[in-house]
Amino acid sequence: MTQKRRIGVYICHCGGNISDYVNVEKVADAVKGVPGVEVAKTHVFACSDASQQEMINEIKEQHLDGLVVASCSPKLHMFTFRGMAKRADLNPYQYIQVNLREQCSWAHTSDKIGATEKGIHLLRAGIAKCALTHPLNAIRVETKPRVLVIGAGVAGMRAAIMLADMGLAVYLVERENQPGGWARVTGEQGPEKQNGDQVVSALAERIRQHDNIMLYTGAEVVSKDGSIGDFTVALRLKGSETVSLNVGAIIVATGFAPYQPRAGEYGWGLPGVVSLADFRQLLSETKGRLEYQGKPVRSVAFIYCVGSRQTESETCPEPNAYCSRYCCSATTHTAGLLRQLDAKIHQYHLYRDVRTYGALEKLYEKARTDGALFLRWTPEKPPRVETKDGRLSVLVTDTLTGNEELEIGADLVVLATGMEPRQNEGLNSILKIPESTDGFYKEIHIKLRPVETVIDGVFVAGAAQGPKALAESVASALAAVAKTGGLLKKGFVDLEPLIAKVNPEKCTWCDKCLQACPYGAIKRIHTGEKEIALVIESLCKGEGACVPVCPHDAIEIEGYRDDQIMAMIDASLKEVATP
Amino acid sequence: MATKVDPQISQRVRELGAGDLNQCYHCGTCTAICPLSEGDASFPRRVLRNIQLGLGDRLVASPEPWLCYYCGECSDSCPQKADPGETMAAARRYLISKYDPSGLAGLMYRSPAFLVFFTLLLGALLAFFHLSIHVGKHAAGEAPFPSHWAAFAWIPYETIHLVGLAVGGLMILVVFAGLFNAARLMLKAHGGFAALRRYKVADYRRATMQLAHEIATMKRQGDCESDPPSSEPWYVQPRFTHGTILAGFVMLLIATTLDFFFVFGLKMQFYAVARPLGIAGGLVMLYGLLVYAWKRMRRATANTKTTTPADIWLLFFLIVLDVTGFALLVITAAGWKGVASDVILLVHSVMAMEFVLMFTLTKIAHALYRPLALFLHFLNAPKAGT
Amino acid sequence: MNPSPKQAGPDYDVMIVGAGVAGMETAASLGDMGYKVLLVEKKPSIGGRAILLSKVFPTLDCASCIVTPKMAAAAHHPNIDVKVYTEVDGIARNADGTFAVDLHSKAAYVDFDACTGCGKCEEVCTVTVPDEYNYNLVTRRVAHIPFPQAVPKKAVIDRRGEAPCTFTCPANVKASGYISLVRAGRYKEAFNLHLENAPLVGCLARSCYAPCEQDCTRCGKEETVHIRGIKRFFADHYYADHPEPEYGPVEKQRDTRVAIVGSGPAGLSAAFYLARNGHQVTIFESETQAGGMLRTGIPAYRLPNDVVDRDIKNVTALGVTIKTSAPVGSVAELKAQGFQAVFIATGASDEKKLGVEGEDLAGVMGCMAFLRETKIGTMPDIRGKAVLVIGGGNSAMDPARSAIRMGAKRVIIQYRRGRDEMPAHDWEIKGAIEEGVELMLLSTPKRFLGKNGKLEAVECLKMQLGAPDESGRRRPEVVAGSETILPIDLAILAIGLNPSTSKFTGEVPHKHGLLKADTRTMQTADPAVFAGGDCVTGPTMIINAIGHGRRAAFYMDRFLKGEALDIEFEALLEKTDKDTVLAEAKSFRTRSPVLQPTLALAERKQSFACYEGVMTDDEARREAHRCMNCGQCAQCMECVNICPAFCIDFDMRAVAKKFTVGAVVLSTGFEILDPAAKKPLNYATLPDVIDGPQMDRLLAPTRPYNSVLRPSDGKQPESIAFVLCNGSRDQTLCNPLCCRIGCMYAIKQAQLAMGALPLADVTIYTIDVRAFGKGYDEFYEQARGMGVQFVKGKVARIEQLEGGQMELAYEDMEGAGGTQKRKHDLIVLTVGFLPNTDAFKLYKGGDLGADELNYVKEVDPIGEPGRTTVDGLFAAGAIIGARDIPDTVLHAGAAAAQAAAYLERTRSQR
Amino acid sequence: MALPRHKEPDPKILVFSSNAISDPGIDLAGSAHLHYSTAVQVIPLPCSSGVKPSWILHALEAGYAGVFIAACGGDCAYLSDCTDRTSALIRAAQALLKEHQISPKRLKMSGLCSVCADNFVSHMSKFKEELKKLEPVT
Repeated sequence: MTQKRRIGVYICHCGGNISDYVNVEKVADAVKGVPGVEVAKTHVFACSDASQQEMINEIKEQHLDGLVVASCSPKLHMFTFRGMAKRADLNPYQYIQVNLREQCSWAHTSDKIGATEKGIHLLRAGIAKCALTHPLNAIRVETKPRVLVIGAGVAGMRAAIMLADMGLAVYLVERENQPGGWARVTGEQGPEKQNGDQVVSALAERIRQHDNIMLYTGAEVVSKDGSIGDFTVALRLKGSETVSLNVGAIIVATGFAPYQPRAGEYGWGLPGVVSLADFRQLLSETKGRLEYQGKPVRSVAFIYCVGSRQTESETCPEPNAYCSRYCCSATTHTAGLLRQLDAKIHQYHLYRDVRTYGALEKLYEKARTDGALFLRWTPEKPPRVETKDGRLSVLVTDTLTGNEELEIGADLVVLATGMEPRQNEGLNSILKIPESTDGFYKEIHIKLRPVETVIDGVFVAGAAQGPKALAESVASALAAVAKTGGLLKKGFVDLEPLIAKVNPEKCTWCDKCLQACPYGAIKRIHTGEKEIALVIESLCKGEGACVPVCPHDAIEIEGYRDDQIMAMIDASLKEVATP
Repeated sequence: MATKVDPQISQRVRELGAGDLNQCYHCGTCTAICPLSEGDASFPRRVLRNIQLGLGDRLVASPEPWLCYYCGECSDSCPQKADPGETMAAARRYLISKYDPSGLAGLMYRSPAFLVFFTLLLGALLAFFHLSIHVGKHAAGEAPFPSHWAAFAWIPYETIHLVGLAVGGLMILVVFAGLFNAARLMLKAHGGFAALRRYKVADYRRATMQLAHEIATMKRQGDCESDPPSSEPWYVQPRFTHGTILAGFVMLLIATTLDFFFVFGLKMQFYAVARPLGIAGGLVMLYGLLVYAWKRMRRATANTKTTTPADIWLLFFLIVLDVTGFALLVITAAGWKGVASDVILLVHSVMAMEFVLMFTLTKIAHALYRPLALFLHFLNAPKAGT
Repeated sequence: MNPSPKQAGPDYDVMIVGAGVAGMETAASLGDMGYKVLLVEKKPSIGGRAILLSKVFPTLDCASCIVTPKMAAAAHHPNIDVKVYTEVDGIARNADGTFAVDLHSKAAYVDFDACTGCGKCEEVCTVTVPDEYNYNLVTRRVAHIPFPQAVPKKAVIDRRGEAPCTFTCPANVKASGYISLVRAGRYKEAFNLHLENAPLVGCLARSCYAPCEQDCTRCGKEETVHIRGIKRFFADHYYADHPEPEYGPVEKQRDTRVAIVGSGPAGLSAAFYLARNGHQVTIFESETQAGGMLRTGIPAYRLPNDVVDRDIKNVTALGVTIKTSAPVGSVAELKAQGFQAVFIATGASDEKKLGVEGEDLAGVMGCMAFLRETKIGTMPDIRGKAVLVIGGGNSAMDPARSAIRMGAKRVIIQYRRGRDEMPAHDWEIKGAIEEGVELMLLSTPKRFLGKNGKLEAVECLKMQLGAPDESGRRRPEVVAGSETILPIDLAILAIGLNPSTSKFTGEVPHKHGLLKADTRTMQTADPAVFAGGDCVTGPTMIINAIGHGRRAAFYMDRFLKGEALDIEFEALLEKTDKDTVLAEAKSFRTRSPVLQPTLALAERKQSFACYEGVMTDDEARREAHRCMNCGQCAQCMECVNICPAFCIDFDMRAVAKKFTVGAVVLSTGFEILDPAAKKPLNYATLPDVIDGPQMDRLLAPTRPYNSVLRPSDGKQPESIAFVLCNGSRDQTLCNPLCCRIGCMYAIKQAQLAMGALPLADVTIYTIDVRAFGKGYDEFYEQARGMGVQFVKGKVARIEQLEGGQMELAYEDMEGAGGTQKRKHDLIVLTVGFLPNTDAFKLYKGGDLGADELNYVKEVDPIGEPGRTTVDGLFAAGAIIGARDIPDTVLHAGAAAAQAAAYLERTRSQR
Repeated sequence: MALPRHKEPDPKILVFSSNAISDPGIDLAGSAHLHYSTAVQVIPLPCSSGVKPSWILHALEAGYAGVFIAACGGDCAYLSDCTDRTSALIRAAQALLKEHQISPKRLKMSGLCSVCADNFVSHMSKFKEELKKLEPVT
């Protein structure tokens, strides 16, 4: 740092927006003497083409190695001036923008002297920071054009095909012996009316035809190493043979597990009390008259929200508080299938809220017009299922009938069971994707980044992230494909260099930074005599959570280094000769 | 004790012309929009729900269908187009059939063919007796009637007259039985007839006054029309037209009764009072009937967009009776004799008799049950309708 | 591997239409993959509707905090070109799988490259309109930055068209502009704005026939805005403060010399604008004083001479020389004097003759002569005399009403057609009759009878109307033998005027004395000679002549600078459609006009003093408030004057663009349902029944008021109701679908409302509570835990009670049953979405499939989300059906993947 | 037109904001021309969880009267537990200040979202008043 800096400082009038309140000439004069400042000028509009050209010329002619523009908020023009710096062959990270408009002139329109003074302070801080910059380059991570998709349900299969269509190689891994997941066995899917089995076969056929997809069935992931763009994953195939794969990204599409009712829950265990999935299977196998265990079925009661929206109780110590999203539409859709089979069968639907959202409302409407009766219960008085005279009897306090307790005779009681997160400890310990409170994989942000996880390069798709219907699962799978494509299509990713950096001399490895980092970007390494922390550049987000926890001030964020902040604080406090 | 759900009943009510009540997703708009639904008298959704679930006892015991005047607002605002208004109408038909111990009413509502068949059969029977009247001894001299077409003429008039009186008496009994039945069912939820003891004489007086007031003013029906204000001119609004039919009906009833007592009973001339009253009543009623018929043909309003055979039956009967009544008046005044006049007399007499005999079986029975339901409603809910 | 090779491929790999959440997400995904993306947004900022939300469920993040990073990511992405304020006109599929797209960037009247988003234009703008970004809860300025977080942060000016008043004015004086300035109390600015189009402000304020008022949109409902009255107010106001102009000759003087013949309105105006451009201008006036018709042809009660004098100062202050008593003989003479250009504006004041016997008797005179002599005071006394004015135009009214003021015993206007055919303005005729002028209709003089050369009587003929002539008016025909004698002392002929061009007809081509000049440039056959005003058109209005003067000055300036004359003089927009304005003014309130004060009749008849008074400050502003801002922007020029970056340009017009793109993703979003159709809910009539989006604005940190306040009275509501499913799941509105978001955003708003107003009761009326997404049901339970009441029962009716509260009715089905009524202070109707059907208009192939509710149809929702029936045309987000933000983001990702796969496929095929 | 200077200058406040969340909120205060003291200086950082207690100590020792952390709060784009982390470092910093005999009242934190302009201004004026009541830092 002994070499004298050559910094150019440009102050923008913003056509009066700044200069009406901040005496920009005075500010320029005040910083002219600051060490390292080579040029200090004002521009009516710094962002105009002419001004930019002038600055570029000056940077080149004067061999400037630092640039400070004091103008509007960096949110508006930081990229403009970074681009300008680049065109002037100045490293863009040696450019500092000082917010003289939104955070100075406009906020202090009633105090011109104060605003000018503050402007000088702000600018000095900016110059101090600039003086301590050094050239930085974007961190380029080479990426492998291959993807591992875990789980060959519909979501995983569809993702694999789309990835291959986009020109990426895919390894599709399925634990079971055949692909397809739940869709294969649940029959017709509403409201699209496609048969799950056929959907699966069509996808399997497309996978077969793709050279770019390698499907492993009966295989499990046993280890994962590496980071974004370059993972090494080991699979154990049938018969304990292992394969090692090198991929750029991983899509986790492991799906859900159906809720298993507890004994006695809504009559579970009584003959004639079945789950929705069982009932669907029964329906798909039935030709002609519907019978259950040899007896004709003339009346069916469906109980909704089984295993979903639970409240804590003695019998249910670990409730599933979430709504399983798909069951209302699946059950109302089933009503239609049952009606198709036999219009004379009486249907009773015992619901809490019918959540056939959006266009799924049509399923609910059809179920009603087909003659299914809907009764509404509340968790305070849940329905009871009993056997009475050799037949099932459902007692429900129907809020639509003045909270009256009604008795329904039923030959079958179908429990609309929800989705649960799949218990998959082996995989979880390998992937280390955090879980949400509901136990499903946690996305980074439900709205902004719903398929990304805190592990860069690892995406989550389908019901593994939360209950979803088939079409939604596929949409989320393709969204994960889009993100994967963004990562791998170019063959590299450029990451911001403003990230954490460990000072190997100060670091003594105490693992505090490792604890603080939610992105797994810290790794322990051995350098000669000691152990120190190393930042995995491709994983670091540069937010700085590790910085304050380091007991030895050994970790810093580029662009926000200790010396820079300290210098800024000092510079911003330097007295200004009273104007 | 849990109430049993019985899917059969809803099927039965649906056969009586209920709207598409399965469309209902129980949002309660119909009840909330209804100008007459309040407190205990909660309809139409609850009535619809009782039908849906087949809660037969509850349905039969509910007076609510009678409190509805079918303004159609519920059907207009139903987000699922479940047509609750029509369901209420069907519920009334169901109730009539339930109040009727013979079971004929239900048969007639469900099967238009039976309605026609029964009407024709009864008509034929009555015509046979009518044509069998041996009129010779009766009304010699100043017979007020046109000459009588006595094709068979074998039963002495007195016999017929006696039988007629007997049948009349029987009809009164049937009417009372129906009313009793209805009252019994309506009171069931409140503890049966014993519940009536709860009320004081003053309560009965007040309820009677309220009922009389309601019949005279049709205020509740007016409430139906007022929100939102009807776009129809007042003279075709139901409150007025129904009022004209009711008034005409009452006037004709009085006129006929006067005739019966004075002319036949006391053998007194009483035309000076009865005839103008009858003419006025007939005209007033005819106006209302024609407006109704015209609306039904155009399906102009909510309550006329669905027309059941029972509706046609009633309108047809009343219009024919009214028109033939006037024809008879003309014939009498002109002293015109001939086959046509005989036929008209035959039709008028037979249909009038049929109308009386089928009073508790057809839609006109609402004239019995609605006042009853209103009376009990007023008795139970003193503030209602004020 | 590089997906965008720089070969002669399409201009962009993908075009994305609509930059809401779906569009931005799709763009970012495709941009990250390396595709070159064109992101088109019709609004001035990207961000869609999500940026307008308060917070988002179920995490209660601030909407701005989650959407602005998305906006920044899209806007700064090296592979994404964002074009805001740009509409797609057409999309057509090419045979090779690419698409030809037509776009146009709308005119923002702001140069986006130069605008710094400082918002100064917004501060000074004088016109307000409902703020669509606050769902019309408040108003905003016409010049505006859509919202503080806008990306790009640029100002936009709304111009629907040219205001009819401005459009109709022959000089295009920006009436809407000065009205809006008067409304804002900026009178001096109003005056200066007027100078831009016409320098003779005082004269116009008193004697303009004001065609603007006749075209005022308010005439469609009630009386016009009294535009001339407003002008009179600020003109008098300005002149009282400024007896002399505030300016002198312009700095940059040129050595070009221009001669102007005639100092009437045309000549003066031309001189004004030429001198402003630095030319040396000399006006030649044959009379002793400058002003032409203004001075001699308009009676003093309409236009006193001191006003004319002050107006002329506006011109002379610029250094214009006026030579009076200096008749010009010919153009050649001027050229010889060294003038490089000449403007002939000699007017039309030569009286026409009737051509009947006795016309040369003393006591028969032309109206111009009469008015002139009256105004300069040489007219003999006519007190007690009988005066006959012949003619039915405005020029008959002036002498007739003057004669009344001069004390004539009887004043008769004789006209050969009927009252309805009279060409004079109706108010003039009425004013004349009021003052005692008699009309003698269907009558014409046969001859003038006199004794000793002096008029004594007029022999008149009766007329009748015959068949229509070529002008469409019925031709008057003489009734034979209908002669009557009328004793008359003075007859004034007001039957028309001829152009005063005799000196020039030798040099300049003409028709019946009217000089021939190009209607666009006012140039005559001699390129150095221009002509304008009445000498070209025949007698018209002052404002017409002024318009000619300014137009001629514009082209003369170019001529003198040696520039081509083939450019447009003034680029006007199309005239605003008045029906649109009236239809938009939903809450049209009649505002009774402020009438200009007038003198009492008796006083008026006895003096030449102006009978029209001046409005007070307050009256003028009140009258200005009646203006309906037809063109939206009034062109008051305040923004132009203040903009530090000089980026406002009213000449900006839409620019069409054509591109070829490899694929198209439609993400045009949804429409919001209008709950007004549910009449019993009274949304349209009760101010405190608001809809969900409006409630979100009330709750947003960037909300229009400082708290959650009721729109009607600004009070904090103590009891708030949220009513679900208004128009969703509703067959009566043909919208059977669930809106998918209503339940959740109502729950969110309920939670936020409880936070903002801890004492308020919050109730949500539901059919089903549809909390189906990740974390949604937990969010619902959380709201219940906070004390939000959930009532099962749809609200059917809302009524206003005395004292500001409202009462709603629902069936209390889980309680006592029957209709229950509850009182609330604020009722929020959650409304859902309707399909945005723009897509079907944009895509020209006709084979873009729709589902039964007119959303864009997905061919295979399970297998191929995002794919439409057109190969290569994809759909992202709510365009295929209502959905919340998480589902939109997922769907947008799917669409991006689809587009990428399509691009790979078509590229390998090419 | 400059207002006459205060006799007593405002206490100097250093604000640490976060680039994506609270800094835009502070910008918005300026855009809306909401006024706060010119003695407020802002240093933007990526995230409020990255503020070092030593910076705070240095700022107060070097001459600032108070330090205000404009935290990302629940809107943080990086960390779902950003508020907890920021609170933890505030506690650590306050302990550090105590060690150096500086009143912990000189350090304030509040979550500010990207549109919290009003909040920011009211925090600044409240903090200013509170700081005025404290003895000057020696």
